[in-house]
Amino acid sequence: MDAFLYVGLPYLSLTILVVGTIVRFRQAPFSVSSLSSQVLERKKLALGTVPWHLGILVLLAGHLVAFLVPDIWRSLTANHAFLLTVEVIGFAAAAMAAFGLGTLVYRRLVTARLQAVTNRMDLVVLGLLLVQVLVGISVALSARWGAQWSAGTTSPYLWSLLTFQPDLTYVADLPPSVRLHLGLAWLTFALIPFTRLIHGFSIPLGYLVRAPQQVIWATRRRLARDTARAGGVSPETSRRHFVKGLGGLFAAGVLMSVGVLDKLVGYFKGQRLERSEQVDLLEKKLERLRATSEEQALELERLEKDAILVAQLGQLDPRQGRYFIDYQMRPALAFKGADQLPILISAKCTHLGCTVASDVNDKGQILCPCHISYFDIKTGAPNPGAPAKAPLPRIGWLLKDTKGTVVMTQDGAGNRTWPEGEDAIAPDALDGLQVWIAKRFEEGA
Amino acid sequence: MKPATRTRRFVAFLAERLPAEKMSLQAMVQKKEVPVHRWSWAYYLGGLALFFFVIQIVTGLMMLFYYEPSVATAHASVEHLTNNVPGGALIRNLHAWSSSAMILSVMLHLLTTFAMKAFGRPRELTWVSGVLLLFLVFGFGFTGYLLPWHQIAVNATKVGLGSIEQFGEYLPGDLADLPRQIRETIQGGATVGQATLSRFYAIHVVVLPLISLGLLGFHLLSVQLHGMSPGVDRPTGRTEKFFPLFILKDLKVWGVVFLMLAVVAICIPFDAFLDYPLGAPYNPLGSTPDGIKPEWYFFWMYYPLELLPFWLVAGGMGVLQVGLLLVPRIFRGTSRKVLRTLAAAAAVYLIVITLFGQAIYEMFSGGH
Amino acid sequence: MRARLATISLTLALLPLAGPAHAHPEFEKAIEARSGRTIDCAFCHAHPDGPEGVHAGQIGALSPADMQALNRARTAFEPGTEVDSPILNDFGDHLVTALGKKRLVALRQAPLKMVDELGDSDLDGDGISDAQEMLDGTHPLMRHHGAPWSLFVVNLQRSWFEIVMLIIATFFGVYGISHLLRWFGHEARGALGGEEDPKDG
Amino acid sequence: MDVRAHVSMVFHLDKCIGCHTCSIACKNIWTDRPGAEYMWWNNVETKPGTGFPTQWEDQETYKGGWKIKGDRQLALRSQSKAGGLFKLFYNPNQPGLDDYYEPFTYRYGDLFTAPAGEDQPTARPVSLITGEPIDIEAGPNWDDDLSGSPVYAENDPNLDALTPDEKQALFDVEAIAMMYLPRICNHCANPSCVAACPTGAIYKRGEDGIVLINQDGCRGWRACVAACPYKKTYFNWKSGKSEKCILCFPRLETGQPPACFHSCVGRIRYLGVLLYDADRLTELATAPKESLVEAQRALLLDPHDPAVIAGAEANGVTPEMIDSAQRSPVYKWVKEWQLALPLHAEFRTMPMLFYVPPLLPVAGRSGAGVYGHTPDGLFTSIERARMPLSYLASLFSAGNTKVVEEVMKKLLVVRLHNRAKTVGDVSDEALQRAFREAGLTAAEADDIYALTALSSVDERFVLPPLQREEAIEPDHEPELHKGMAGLGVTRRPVRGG
Repeated sequence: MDAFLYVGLPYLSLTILVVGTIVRFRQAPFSVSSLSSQVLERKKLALGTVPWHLGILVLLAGHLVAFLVPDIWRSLTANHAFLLTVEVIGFAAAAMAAFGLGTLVYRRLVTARLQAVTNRMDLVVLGLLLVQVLVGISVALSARWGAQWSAGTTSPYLWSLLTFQPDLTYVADLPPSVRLHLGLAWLTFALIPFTRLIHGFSIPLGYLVRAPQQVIWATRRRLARDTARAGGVSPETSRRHFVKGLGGLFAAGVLMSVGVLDKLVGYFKGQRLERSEQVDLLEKKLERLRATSEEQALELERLEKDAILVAQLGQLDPRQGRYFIDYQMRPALAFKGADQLPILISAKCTHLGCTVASDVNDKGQILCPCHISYFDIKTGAPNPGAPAKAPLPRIGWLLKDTKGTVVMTQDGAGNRTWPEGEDAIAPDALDGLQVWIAKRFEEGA
Repeated sequence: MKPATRTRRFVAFLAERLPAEKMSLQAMVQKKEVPVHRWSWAYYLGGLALFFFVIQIVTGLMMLFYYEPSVATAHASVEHLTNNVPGGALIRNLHAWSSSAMILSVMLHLLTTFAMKAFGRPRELTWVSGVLLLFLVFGFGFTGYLLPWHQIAVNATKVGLGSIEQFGEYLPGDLADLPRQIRETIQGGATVGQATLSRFYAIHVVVLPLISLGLLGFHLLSVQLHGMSPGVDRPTGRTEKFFPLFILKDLKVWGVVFLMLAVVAICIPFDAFLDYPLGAPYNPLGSTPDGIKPEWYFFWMYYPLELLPFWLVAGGMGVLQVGLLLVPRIFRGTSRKVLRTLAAAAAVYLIVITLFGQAIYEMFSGGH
Repeated sequence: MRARLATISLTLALLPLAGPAHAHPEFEKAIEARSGRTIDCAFCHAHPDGPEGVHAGQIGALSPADMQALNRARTAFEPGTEVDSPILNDFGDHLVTALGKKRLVALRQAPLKMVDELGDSDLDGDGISDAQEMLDGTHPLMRHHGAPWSLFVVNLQRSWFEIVMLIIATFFGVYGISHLLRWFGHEARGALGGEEDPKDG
Repeated sequence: MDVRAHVSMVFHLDKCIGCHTCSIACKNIWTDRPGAEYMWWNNVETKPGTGFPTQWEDQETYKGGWKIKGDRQLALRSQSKAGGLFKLFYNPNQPGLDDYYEPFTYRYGDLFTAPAGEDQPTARPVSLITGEPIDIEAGPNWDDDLSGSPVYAENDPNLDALTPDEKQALFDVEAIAMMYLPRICNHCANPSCVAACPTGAIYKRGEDGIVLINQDGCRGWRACVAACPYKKTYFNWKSGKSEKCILCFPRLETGQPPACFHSCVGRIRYLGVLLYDADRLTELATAPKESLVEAQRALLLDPHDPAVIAGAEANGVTPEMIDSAQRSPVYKWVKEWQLALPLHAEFRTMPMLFYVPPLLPVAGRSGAGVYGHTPDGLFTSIERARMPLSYLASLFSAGNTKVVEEVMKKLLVVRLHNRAKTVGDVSDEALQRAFREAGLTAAEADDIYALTALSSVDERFVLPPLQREEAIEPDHEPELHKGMAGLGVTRRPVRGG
């Protein structure tokens, strides 16, 4: 739940906020407006909107500073006088905002003319904001000096979100009111694109710097001027564009080649490796060569010999399989069964050929991690409903005693023979026997 | 129908698709115009794919200077390229990012072309060659993935090739063994090994590029021959010159895209998104690592494969492939509005399965 | 023969201390739970299947000299000892050096606490500390492996100059093309002189 | 010299009969929709009167237009730049709905559906906003023909310029005089609404000077409503956007006159092109109050002057526009004959619509109930006019009575000249003296007479089809520039959430 409220919800609502805002501004710019109702009712509006906006702007600015520069903020608020000032300002702003918002809600509910311009979303927004401000005030009252502690709790939490390494530990221990305040904030963010709140994104700061008069020409004046003057396009302008164009491309080319040439040369020249690096590299290659040669040796062995040693029976384990390579150069697993005799089974998943893992679970199954098939090691059968349908083929084996005499065999189908008689195997000598695989069991399998 | 008329009709068909009278530089370049409307951005996608393809060729060639295609050395050479060669990591990264970008733009190109009904007469062959190019691009992705020869790559290839064998279950009698034989022919042996690496290397570096160049040439030629499809139902008021107006605009887009690609390639190694980066070389005795997945661009068929019966998905893929090739025939009479809806639905499917495939998979497979 | 005997006796003597070799499941689980990324033994070990086995980087394949190195590494109980264990990779060695074997064993059940004691080392030099990489489940020895966003930030800071130059170059290029476009527009209009309606075709 | 063209209008007030046909034509085309019912882009006021919205001319209250700050610097009266941002939340200078009127309709259905009863069924008035029954207390022309009324006329802000005696004379029951003043947006050359708009959604079209509000850009901050001294931008309470007269640009672009022009039964309107020098705007807008009319005339350029023509061509003014400017009736009224005057030039917005002040209520003299038109009393009759010149000067010449007097003299001479021709009781010598004093020639008087009384629509409306789309096309994507086309509403204008 926490993960949803404080990780899922934030990302969800910020995504909604960003995408929704862009879509709204692009697709329905006409719908973006402050939706002022001053023309319909002005007295109560003046009493409500001014304190509300001033209060909430101060509050938002405060929240933003604590979030953006938590370290500076923390060191500043370490000064008690500063902290006190900040808190007092915050309280005053919150009181103003709450009063203003209350007035706005009241006004909207009681004024007949305003009903004509009130939709459900307006009410949702007003209600949500009111609750949020009140919760905020209650946070400030119940968990004092929020200006200070927020820098160590909520700010890192927000940063962890922002850097895509969400860390819930910061919010886990916060008091319920703070958590509610956070949750509501995320909810509010998500609502912005669908409500009048979107007008907050059109704060016209550009007004401070723009020229008083705005004249928009539908035709390009200079072009028109040139056309008029030369009875067509002025060759001068045309040439200027051409020169500028070539100049731009040339500059880009020079920059690129300056940046790229040395890197290209460096790439092909390669780096003279340091000794240690060279050693590492050669070691790695050698190791791979060794592994390859090992593999080829295995292959050769399988071509040449009729039987190959897998392990001492004593080395096998009922819970932990031992990998070996079967006659077809495919991985296989060896276990010790409940009857102390070996179980040899192919480790190549019959679904898509992944190598099956070697750990046996409580049900006596091994797992293919690719598509989650559990195979019973005794029968090789996959669990019902598994992607793999066919059982893992069992592999036949020979048991040889230390003298090299075959004392017992089992073929792929599970048929056992005791060439020396069943009595030839002393139960206590089992661990000393060697497990072999034989070509004759695998051919045609 | 008499053979003579059939031949004549075939010739007429070809003549319309490949009009000789238009095969002049003047007709293809100077006179070509690009319609201007609100879907015009879609005209950039094919060019973008081409651009990424060029990047792939350049970076791929550069990597060939260091890559050693043998089981013993492939991984070490890639590691050497990444860790020791100046700019090697960047080149490899560019190759990786640009491959993803190429596949993305090819897919988008397909969808928008479909939505704009740009496959209509006489552009059927353009569409068909485009679909073939799409298959090739996936082939590039599949073969290229194996080349670093690390644990994931080899196992993923095993899985990919393994699915061929599954067809055997649905074939009768003697044919049942055919898929296995096909598979072993592709991988050059009973298991994925040196032979597979050599073959994939050859396919990735020589065969596919050659075929793509040919197909691409044909694709571009027919695009130039027939010009840009109007793309919208209403007659478009304005057009602009293809050369040099649109070309230059194209170049502009390329420039910006290259900037973005370069920044991404410099700053975010592609490996960072993988659970298993270059990591350990392939170890035939090691078990398959947990949770291996193909690259994102295979998700659209990987997750259905995981969740649905194989025969259903395999059949669906077959139908889809044939259907894609036959699109100009099937959707001859469909309005652009309907096509647009279909394309949007396909896009939604692709986006959802690519982004949330894992979550969906976990939801339905019982949280493994 | 003597060397072999020595090895066997040493191995037997140190067997009780071999515990950390089995620490990896907790370690893997903790990191996977924390980061959502799957990792394997190769995070710390020389071999991705862990220390036990007969392959390169596993105990079974060690030469006597390697065994001695291994034993030296296993006796590095206190932090600060430089170790070069044949079954560990550089990060594993670094863990032993930084924490000491004792602490490492003690932290078996809570592997993530190692993070606090790792300091701010960064073995692969990718700009993300090893401790952070442990938390992220990304490989501390691979320069190109890291949390994408952190890597982006780090690399952006490292190559900001190149990127700025790239942006400038692109800007120039686009500027050039734009002007060429306009030049062409003028030329075309001048050349056509209105005889050709752009709406044609 | 930055020569620009401007589509401009002249209202000949002598011919206005106050029938409101123009207002109705405009309303039916543009503002007959929810949220805009109370807007009258064109309205006709009775003067003296308080107008619409009530007392709009009182800039002490509404703070519209420009003021001079320091050394001939222009500053908005309504807000400073920073203050403008502060007033986003609440604008104290914005008129409320009660300053206009609550739009209403009648429940006509009641007339048919009322059950049988004792009384005659009535259609109750209901508010168009709330839908509830209301008592109508005001309307857009509530003071129609009520000149002399203590409620309306006496509160006319222009009367402040009058002496108590003049006021007394104006309101003598027997001598009551009034005039009609049709008003639309003045499409000022120095618009204060544009300067006040925080988002920059209002703009002036460079090619023809029409001032428009980009409806997609408008964010409803309402600064323009407060800043326009003529109160000709309105806030649509439903869509949350400001709207104003668009000079019927869609009609102009297809070669048709504006709806108000087209429907005018008195044919009082003249529309044509003016060329003006945008470089001199600031300099002229800051002229001393008494010479503001002079300044405005100086702004306009002679369309026959080769230098001006060259400048216009250089600025991309099309040959058709220049040709229209040379044949412009507006130029004749304003500059050649200097008969048409700007409304309230003291607002310093350089309004580009002009008014020929009415002669009839001025010269008309009650006496024995007949109007006397003897040459002897010609100019003294102006001084003894029923509607004091200072009142007209307050309206049309920023209080400078001399300007209005000159106009009156010219208008009188034209009348005298025609009386000499048709009635023949004016001596030639007196006529010549009158011409000399008014500074007019007989030929000019003929021209004035012809344009006033005999002109056809082709002489009153001289404007090439603006064909803006074609003008744009070579360089612009018309699709992309929809937002620059005034209302620009491309979807149903519903109130945003």
